Amino acid sequence: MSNFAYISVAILLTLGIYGMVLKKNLVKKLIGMTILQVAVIMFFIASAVKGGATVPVLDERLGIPNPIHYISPLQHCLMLTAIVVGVATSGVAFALAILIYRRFKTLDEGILLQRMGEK
Amino acid sequence: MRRFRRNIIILMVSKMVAPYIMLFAFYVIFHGHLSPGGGFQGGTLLSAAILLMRLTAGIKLGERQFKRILGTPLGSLGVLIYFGVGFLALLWGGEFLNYAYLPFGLTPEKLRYLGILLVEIGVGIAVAAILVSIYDDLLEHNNE
Amino acid sequence: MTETWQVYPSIIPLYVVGISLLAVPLIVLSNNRPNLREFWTLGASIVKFLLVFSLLPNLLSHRIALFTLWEIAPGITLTLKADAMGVFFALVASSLWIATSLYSIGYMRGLKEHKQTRYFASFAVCLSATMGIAFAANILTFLIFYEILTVATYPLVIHKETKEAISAGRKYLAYTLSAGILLIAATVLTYKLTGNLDFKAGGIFDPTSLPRQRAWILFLLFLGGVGVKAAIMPLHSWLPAAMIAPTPVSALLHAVAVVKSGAFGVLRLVGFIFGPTLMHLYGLDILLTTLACLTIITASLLAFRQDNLKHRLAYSTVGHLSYIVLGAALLSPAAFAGALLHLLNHAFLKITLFFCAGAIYVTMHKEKISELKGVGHAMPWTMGAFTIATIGLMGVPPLNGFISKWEICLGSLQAGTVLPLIILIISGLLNGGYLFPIIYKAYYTGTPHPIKEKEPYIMVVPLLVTISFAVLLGLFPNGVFTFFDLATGVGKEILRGFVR
Amino acid sequence: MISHNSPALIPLISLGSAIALPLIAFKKKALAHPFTLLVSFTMVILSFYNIARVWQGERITYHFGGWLPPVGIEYLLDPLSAFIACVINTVAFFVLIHAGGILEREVPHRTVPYCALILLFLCGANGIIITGDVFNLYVFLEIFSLAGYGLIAVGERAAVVASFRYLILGTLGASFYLLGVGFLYIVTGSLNMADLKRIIAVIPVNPALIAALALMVTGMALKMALFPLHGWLPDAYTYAPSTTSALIAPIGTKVAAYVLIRLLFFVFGIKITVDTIPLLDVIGYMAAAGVLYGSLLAIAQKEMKRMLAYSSVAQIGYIGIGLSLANPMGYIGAVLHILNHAFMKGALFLVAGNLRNGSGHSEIPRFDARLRKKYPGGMAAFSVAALSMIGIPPMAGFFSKWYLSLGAVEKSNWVMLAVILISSLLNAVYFIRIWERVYLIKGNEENDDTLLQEKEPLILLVPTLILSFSLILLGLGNSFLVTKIIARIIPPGM
Repeated sequence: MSNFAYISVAILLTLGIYGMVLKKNLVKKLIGMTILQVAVIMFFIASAVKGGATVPVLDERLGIPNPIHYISPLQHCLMLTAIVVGVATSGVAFALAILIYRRFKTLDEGILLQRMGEK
Repeated sequence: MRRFRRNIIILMVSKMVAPYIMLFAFYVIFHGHLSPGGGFQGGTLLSAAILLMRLTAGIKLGERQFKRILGTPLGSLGVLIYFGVGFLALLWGGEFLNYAYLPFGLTPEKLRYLGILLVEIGVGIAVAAILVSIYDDLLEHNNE
Repeated sequence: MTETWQVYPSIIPLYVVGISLLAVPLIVLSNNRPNLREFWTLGASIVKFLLVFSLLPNLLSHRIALFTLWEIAPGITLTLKADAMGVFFALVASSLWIATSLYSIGYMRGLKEHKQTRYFASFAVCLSATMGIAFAANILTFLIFYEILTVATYPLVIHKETKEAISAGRKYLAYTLSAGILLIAATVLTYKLTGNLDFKAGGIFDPTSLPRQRAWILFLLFLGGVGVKAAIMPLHSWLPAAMIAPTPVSALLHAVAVVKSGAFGVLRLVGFIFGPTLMHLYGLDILLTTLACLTIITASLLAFRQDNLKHRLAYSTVGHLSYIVLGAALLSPAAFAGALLHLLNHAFLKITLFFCAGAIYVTMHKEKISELKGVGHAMPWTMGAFTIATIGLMGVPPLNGFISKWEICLGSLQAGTVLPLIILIISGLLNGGYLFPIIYKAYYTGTPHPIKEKEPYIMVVPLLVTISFAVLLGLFPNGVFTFFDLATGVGKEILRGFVR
Repeated sequence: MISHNSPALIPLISLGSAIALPLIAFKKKALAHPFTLLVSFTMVILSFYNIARVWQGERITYHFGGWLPPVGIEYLLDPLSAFIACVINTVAFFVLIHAGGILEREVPHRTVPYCALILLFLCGANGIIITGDVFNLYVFLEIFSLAGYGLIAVGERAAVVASFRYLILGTLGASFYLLGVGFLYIVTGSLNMADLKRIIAVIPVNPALIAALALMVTGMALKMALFPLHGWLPDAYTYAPSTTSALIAPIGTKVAAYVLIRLLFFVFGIKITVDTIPLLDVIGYMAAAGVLYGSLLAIAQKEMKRMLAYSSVAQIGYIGIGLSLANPMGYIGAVLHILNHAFMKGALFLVAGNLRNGSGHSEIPRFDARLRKKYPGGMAAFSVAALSMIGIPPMAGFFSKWYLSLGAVEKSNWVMLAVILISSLLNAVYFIRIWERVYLIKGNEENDDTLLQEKEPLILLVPTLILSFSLILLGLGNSFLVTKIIARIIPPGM
């Protein structure tokens, strides 16, 4: 059962890549991209999980002075950054998608290629 | 595209909710160095409050709350606060972001405390402003 | 002659290479003042010749000038070394550059050619590269100048800017750039095998470290590299195509500098990279001899078919270049000396022939042999020189062509084979066969032309100078710059200790 | 202060000024470009300062925020990173000078954000080069890429599509890389490169480690546009503004190549990349195929920038080949080619930019002798850079081929040797095509209106000439660079 998280990550990854590579619609590609990013984030977080451990706050009052009982905080920090990066990427991507729609009046890749050639 | 239509119920509800979101956002930002939370989360909440008003009241009213043109400069300012704190430490002999070297005449512990707070504020402002300006830019209608 | 050579540092080799490069910006800058521009060209050529000449006394007292610029790649320096063979080639090329410069001025102005600045500038770069090839002390230096020569010749080949010129240029680049690549591959392999790229009389390879198969591959790579410029068949076809270039270019570059660089490369390859021992051990000399013999005969036969005068001369050049290759391949002191001497003698003779062709073209605007009726009467000096040069090329005694041929034949006997000797004799006859009809046509057919234009002196003087040098070289082979001693010295040095 | 912080200063300065730029140029838009140039100049000075320090044998580390590795983020200056940083900042500086003359025309109303993006782009590139932490590298990689997407998107009409495609593939690559970092962290528990190297050397090779390596290399190969993964590159280079092309072509892919070098040789080590799995062989043959494919397609192109883009695919292949040889000569060739190609491609894209600026197009079939008459300087720069691309000695390009060939011979890899040499012939074909047009085809005088400007302005000409003519110097002085800098840090185990 401990592999459950990783299996779902694998499924999400596949879904994401499928969406990014094979979907014709640009927005669907972006959805795939977001799924991919989420999968990676989940992968990191899943690797930080430890059975029965808790939030890593070193406080006398909480009574857990031993770091063994903490989950690994590093992955969370990293993923915080990764989320920010993901947001930025999505922002740029959507801006581009909107620009593409305004210029070419379509988001379908096939039609887009056709219209790119026309000029 | 569908045109924007104001809905009084949604408007009233969000008018009541938005200040509390903002309040919570400030709480998250200012407690970032003490408890889970911080600039990113707080900034996002702050921008959520602003965006809620923009969504429900429309861009015209929304701009009374937060001017569109302010987005980029405020974003820059926020990052500059963060960057400036880091650079200040660098200038005063430490490494970049080594808060213990900040020139505020406190003990290193207090300085770290203060430094992180300043950074969180900067990040909060930046994130909020940038997220709002992303929204604004996406909405922008310049027909090319 | 087993004297040891003494090496002394001297900057003169660098000056020799650099002087014409220095002239390039001056030539380009005086674009609008033709007289000044031509002054730079002439000046550079004369200074260059004097510089080369100044190396000679030291060389004769067995002192070699050496100049190391800097390390161009780790472990390999950019070094110029004026050894006997290098000075020999440099003397030939630089002395002929003076004549060609003079001649070029007459030719280019006579035809009112366009883009003369580009022409003279490229010419100067070519000469620099040729000097670099002559003085290169290691394979990488040689390669660098070899490639520079390739590129610098291109603007001259396409000078006319017509469709044919462009396609000839393409052909030229296709051949020579491919050759350059083979040469790079060969150089890299050599470096890997020996860790040393310096030319050394007698070869740089140790036979034990180079098995037969690898030696063959390496030799073929090298031969492909230098053989294209030396126009060994079947790599020759760029040379007739390149005859589209202006005649002075054909004269100096495609009879002397460029093709002789290839032949010089073959000499370096045989004498200084592989060495006679290795060549003989693996039967490489037989390969080279066969190729050379085939080329000599085939080229002479093909020359018969050419109606264009310059093309006929080009095929003749192909044949004569293989004399040099043959001389190198025979692996005997006399033959090697003969090869070097032929490099010199053929240069003077062929440049005269090309000068004549150019003079005819400028004066009468004719380049087909079938149109040359009566030219002999219109242009007595030119055709006179042409006739003497033809006799020289055939190898008839008092002229210089005889000496080199004699040496090669002697070498052939030293090497214990007769076939090359027979080939050379047949080739001499074939030479007469395809060149005499021109003379016949010029003198004995058609009515004497009413002389419209006189032979331009600025063109006739150089060709008379070159032909008289050819005669002098025949009469006193050692009298002019001790060419003969130099050549025999080199031959002996390379084959010292070689036992068949 | 400067000596203590010099490794971090380059990315920090560019980051800070990228942020400050919108404020500084808020009122006066014309300030944007001079300011950018000034910053870029400072970066050049700093990178030369760094390389001078490294020269004296220092191996400079910098600990972000005072946290020591492996906990904190470490910046590392060794001869390799100092060298690459130097190359990138120098090329960027010249391209930015050039941008002064072309920016107003190509990105009329967006100079301020455009300049800010350039600075961010440089910040990302320098950060990638200098960081010693695999996750920090990811962050810089994304800064770098995001700025790149923006820089491309402001180009021609179709540039947005090209940029979008680049974004999709770039994000895919970055995600792969991040996933690899995850695996690596799970296996080793560290993110610091030096620490990772130490740990990887002692732990037994396991599938997770191999997966990490494969994922990271795939991600970087995507960013680097290694042959089968190059799909985004031609469009992106073609439709981008000239300044962007001239920046991204020399810098963008090289940075990814640098990361590949770091990962393969300095983090994972030869033991794994060569002995355990044939990863380098795979890279090598992909690269070799890319060299031939790129060169052949470059011959087929009618648009100069697109031709140069395909040529870039080929040239990246050279770097891949050099890496795959895994011996000192191949490595030297690869690193040297990063430098040489940066200068060559920089110069060539600047020429393409000049042509577009002057005549409004860069379509090869429309070239003729008028171009040479109008732009003698630009064409001279083009010729020199093209000769170098073909590999005529003593130009710089010859020597990267020289070292690569030596490496191939050393490994007795004849296929690679043949590919390297044949490709220079192919290069010759597509450059000679242009020469023939520019120098030999007479222009028809009727549609003379294609030439808008009489002469190329100095601000466009000078950087182009400097970049291309320095190729001769780089070629003549390559031994100095190789022995003094590149060979100083041959990866361990070669």
